[in-house]
Amino acid sequence: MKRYFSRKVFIYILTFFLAVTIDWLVPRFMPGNPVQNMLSRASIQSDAAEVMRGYYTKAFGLDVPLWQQYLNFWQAIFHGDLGVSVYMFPEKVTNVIFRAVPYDLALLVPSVLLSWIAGNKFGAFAARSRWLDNTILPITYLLRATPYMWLAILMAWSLGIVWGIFPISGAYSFSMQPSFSFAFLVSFLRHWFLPFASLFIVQFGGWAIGMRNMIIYELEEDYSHYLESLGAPRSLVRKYAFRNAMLPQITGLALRLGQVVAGALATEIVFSYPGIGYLLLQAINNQDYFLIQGCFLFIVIGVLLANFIIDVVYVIVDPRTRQGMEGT
Amino acid sequence: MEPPQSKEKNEFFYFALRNNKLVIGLIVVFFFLVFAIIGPFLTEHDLNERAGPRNQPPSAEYWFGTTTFGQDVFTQFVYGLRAAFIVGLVGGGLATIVGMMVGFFAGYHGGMVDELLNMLTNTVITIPKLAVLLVIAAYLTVRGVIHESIVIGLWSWPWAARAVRSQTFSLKSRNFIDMARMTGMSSMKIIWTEIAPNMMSYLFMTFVLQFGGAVLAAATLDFIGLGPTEGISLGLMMQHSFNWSAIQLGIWWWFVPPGAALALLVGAMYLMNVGLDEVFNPKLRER
Amino acid sequence: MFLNLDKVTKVFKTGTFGGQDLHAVEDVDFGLTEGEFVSLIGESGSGKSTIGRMILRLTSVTSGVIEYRGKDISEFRRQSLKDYYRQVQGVFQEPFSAYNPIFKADRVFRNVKDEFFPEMDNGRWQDKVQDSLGAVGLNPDQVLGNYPHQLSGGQLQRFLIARALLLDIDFLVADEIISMLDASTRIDVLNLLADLKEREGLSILFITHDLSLGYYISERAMILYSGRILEKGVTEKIFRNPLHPYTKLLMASVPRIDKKWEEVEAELEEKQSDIDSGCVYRDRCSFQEKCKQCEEARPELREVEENHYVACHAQEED
Amino acid sequence: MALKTDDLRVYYQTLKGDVKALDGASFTLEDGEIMGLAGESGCGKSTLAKSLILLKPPMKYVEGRVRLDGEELPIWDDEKMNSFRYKNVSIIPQYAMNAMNPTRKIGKMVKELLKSRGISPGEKRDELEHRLDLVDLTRDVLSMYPIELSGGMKQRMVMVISSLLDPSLLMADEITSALDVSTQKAVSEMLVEFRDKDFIKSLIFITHDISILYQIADSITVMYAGKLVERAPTEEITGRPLHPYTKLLISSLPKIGAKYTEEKLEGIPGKPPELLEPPEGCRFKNRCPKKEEECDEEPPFREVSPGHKVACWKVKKDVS
Repeated sequence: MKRYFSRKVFIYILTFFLAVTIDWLVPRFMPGNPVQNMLSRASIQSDAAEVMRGYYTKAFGLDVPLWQQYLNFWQAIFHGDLGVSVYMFPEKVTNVIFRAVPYDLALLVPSVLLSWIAGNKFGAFAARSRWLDNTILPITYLLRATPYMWLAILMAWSLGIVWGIFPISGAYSFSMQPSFSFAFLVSFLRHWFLPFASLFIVQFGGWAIGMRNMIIYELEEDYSHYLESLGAPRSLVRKYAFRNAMLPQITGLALRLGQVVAGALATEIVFSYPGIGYLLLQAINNQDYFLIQGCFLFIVIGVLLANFIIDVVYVIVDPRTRQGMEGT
Repeated sequence: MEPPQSKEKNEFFYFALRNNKLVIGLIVVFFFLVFAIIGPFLTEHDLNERAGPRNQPPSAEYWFGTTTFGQDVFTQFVYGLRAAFIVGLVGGGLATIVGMMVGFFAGYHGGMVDELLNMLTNTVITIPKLAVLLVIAAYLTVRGVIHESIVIGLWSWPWAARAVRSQTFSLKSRNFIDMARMTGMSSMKIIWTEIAPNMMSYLFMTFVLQFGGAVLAAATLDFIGLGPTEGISLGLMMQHSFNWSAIQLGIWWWFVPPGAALALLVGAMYLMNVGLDEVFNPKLRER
Repeated sequence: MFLNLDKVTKVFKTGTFGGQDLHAVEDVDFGLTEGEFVSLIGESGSGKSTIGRMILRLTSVTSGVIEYRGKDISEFRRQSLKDYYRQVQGVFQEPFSAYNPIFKADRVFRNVKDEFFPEMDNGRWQDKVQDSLGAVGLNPDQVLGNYPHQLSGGQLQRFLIARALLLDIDFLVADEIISMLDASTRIDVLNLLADLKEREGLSILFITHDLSLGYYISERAMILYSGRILEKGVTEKIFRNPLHPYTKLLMASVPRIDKKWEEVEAELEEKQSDIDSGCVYRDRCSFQEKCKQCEEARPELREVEENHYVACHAQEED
Repeated sequence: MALKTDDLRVYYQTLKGDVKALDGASFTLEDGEIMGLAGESGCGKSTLAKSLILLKPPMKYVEGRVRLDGEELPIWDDEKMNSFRYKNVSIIPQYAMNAMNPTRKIGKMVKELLKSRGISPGEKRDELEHRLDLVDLTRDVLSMYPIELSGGMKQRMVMVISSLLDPSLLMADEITSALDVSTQKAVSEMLVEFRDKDFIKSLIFITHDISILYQIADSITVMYAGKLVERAPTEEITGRPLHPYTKLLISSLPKIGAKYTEEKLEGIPGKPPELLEPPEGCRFKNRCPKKEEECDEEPPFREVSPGHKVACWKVKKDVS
């Protein structure tokens, strides 16, 4: 058990190390001088530009040897210092990111969780029903294959423009300031609904299909046949199959939750929803390397944490893994 | 007691042709493939040429209408479809091949080789594809569909590798591998002549999934601006329409066809995959 | 000695992450002379198959040496390994699993040709195939060109023996080769092995869990339990006068069609494989004089009469 | 009379047509009888067991009637059959090693199973523990997951579960073939004890190994290619087999003390017919040393001496 986890932790550390290295390489891979590139994109006044140039040259540490730059980068990370954004100069990258994260959570946590629950229920329900298998399931395949941004665009166009029911841009009305007032809440929810719904629908398809395929395998397992032989009602057989089919789905859920931080890039872009995905696009378009680096660091940490949690959860929910660790 | 099993080819076709999922999936994919191949010959317009008036809805002359720049949407669509197939074939193919290699070697050799390859697989799974693409996008200022496909392929193999590895692992314990070893065959030869042929159906299914995944990944990359800088793709069409406010202007013919084609094509691929699974695995067949 | 095992041990790492050691085979010594038919008898988990696989170089040896005609087989590489397989082959328990299901059964022959006789012209090869099929009692017209699932288990096993005969083997490891076959055909395959031994002077290591089969066919027998040889010797002597309590228990529980199970009050506990020192059998031992030694020291194999060995402290005193 | 089957036919549906795996089985089983069912793989013995409890595709009911304790078993009707399963008929399946849900603790699984059949688990608690003692399992196993048990333990646990509701008929389908000889003996003897203690009224013990049947069965029924060929009390059939197939089968078994060099045993040449299109008449005729013209007609399964039934034309002549 100990051995198992220490090995896992080792892999995670290794991955983190690699990811950070790639992260560090991003601006340095750029042809030319990253600071120059960055500033030429950001159209700012020349005296401000000088201040920024001085700051970034120092921040990137381009005047010290590469290995020193690399070590400095690690040091900065451990101090929680991710530099200053160009695009939102002179704000700290960490602040910019922390401002975006709540929107991601608000959008993705409900859409992931609800679609997971609904999709699994539906998939289990549809499995081994010839009628549903031939009517509704093909639609879920289509949903799973639908590009996020396309569904988002379709909904924005139909529900937003043609019927004008929902606003299609931003997280709340431009005329408002975030507050805990009722009016703000209504505005927030109205802006939230379309991105949420488009994410929910596509993911619903994926979960439903995954569950349907898994449960069919489980229903053909020996333990299911044994229960049937002993006259157990369909509901019990299905309950067991469902529970076992859920195990891989839990992995999927954790992986997906890990990507919550990454946001739903395409969806946020369509709706100009100010989460990390949208932020990342702005950063890319403005060649704001510190912001890009910061976003990626957050994404990687999220993914790694989620993976680690799966490993722990799995040991708890599936006795088979526990046995494997102790040897037979 | 089991009924006698027969693995003859005609049995495969018997079930294949009676599997609605497989048949429908194949028809849809085939339809798009034909469209992608002959489509460009049906249009007299060039990709970016100003073919006619701006923002024309579909008509007899402009089947899918025109863009804000007066480009013919149908022309872009058929070329975009071509690009989608290229990404699927190259990206999905590459992912399958790399995944296959890694899976074969990890599964067959086990031990240290397995540990190391596993570590590599896990690492690649965790590092976001976007990060790598960003580096590459920054590096290659001129990018084509092929570049994009290669990057996608090189970053999507881990799932295939995991699947192939576990299959190889179970095949390895069968006696026919021992029989081959007892002729002094090299492990390479055993992998290629004994293990791989047994997994053809599985590899093909893996490829079908990877194809779909690569097409969707490419569409997302194109949409956020990390796609090809030259040519057209279905993702780029959506990006352009979005950037030029097609939503607000109601130019639906610009963004509906590319997304619909993607959903149908990839959905058909997934459907095909499940159909194939049912054909190869009698337990899953409809009852 | 033509094949010799000297203190051969196999330790497997168990648990997904290699936490524990499993001593599958421990300090096994035995030898085989040319043209001998020896049975290795043990229950599942006794390590009998592992010994076969180690001799066939399909599993590595953890410690100890296996020598074939005076050469350490672990040192064979490429060409020398091929030469080894030219002389030593194996057939396993499950007939269907020995064939690649998507190819015709004759592919096992073609593999042999490709690897060992690439130069031989096809006509001569066909003759050779016919000869060896004849030697195992198969009619070439009936079996060639078929897929494995079209042949019966007995036919498939004969087919594999024919494959081994294509090479000029002098030693065959037969690992439970008839246990999956139907009663009506298994005895014929067993007889075939004995015939081959007589006719071609093959040495055979016959691995089985079935005492009666071991008795029926072999000259010498070894009783294996938990990776250790507990008793070995001339077959008749072991059967007539089994000394080790485990051998006795086996004799008592084999289902026989001529005698009912005696009222052996051997309530069997689950096997204890985690004994680290002392007699591996002590927990199930029915001997009253369960002496201190059994707890502390592993009994060595001793010769109690000519060509009859046993590893039991209780037999040491006299 | 515990069980009576009448001309039971169950086929397997395949692409090429119906495989006649069980082609007319008629026999009766007395109260308290342990019937051994022997035959080569593919002879239909497992099909017989499965069709008496869970007959589902690709299996297909063709015809025949089954009565258990005087009541008709609606084996062709999955729904109606449900009330009989477990309570009246039960099975220890071939796959006993994988029969328990890997992610449920065993005790919990049993509880849920009982509840689903409308039986209060509390009521059965003592009985369950009592039976665990009988098969030499500690009560801890109830709080364990199946994977924590060894193969032999799982086997015994499934025996306890399957027989918990005291079914009239229990079927054990090839449960000893994967076990070591010592465990084989223990498991078989436990089943006899189940019968002696009246947990079950009668038992059908299916195996390809006649020697085990000789040890525990009251009667032995031999099947060949989907048909019953001989049925008689154990001592009678092993001592005086009448059907040529049974004779050859028994004489091919090596006995301890028999040696190749002294007494060479013989197998049965040839192989069983394809059941897709079985030959007319006696199905053993192509391998039979006594084959004659009349064998082209199907021999009836008749009683030749009290309690001894055989399906062979030649036997009639021998007896009369």
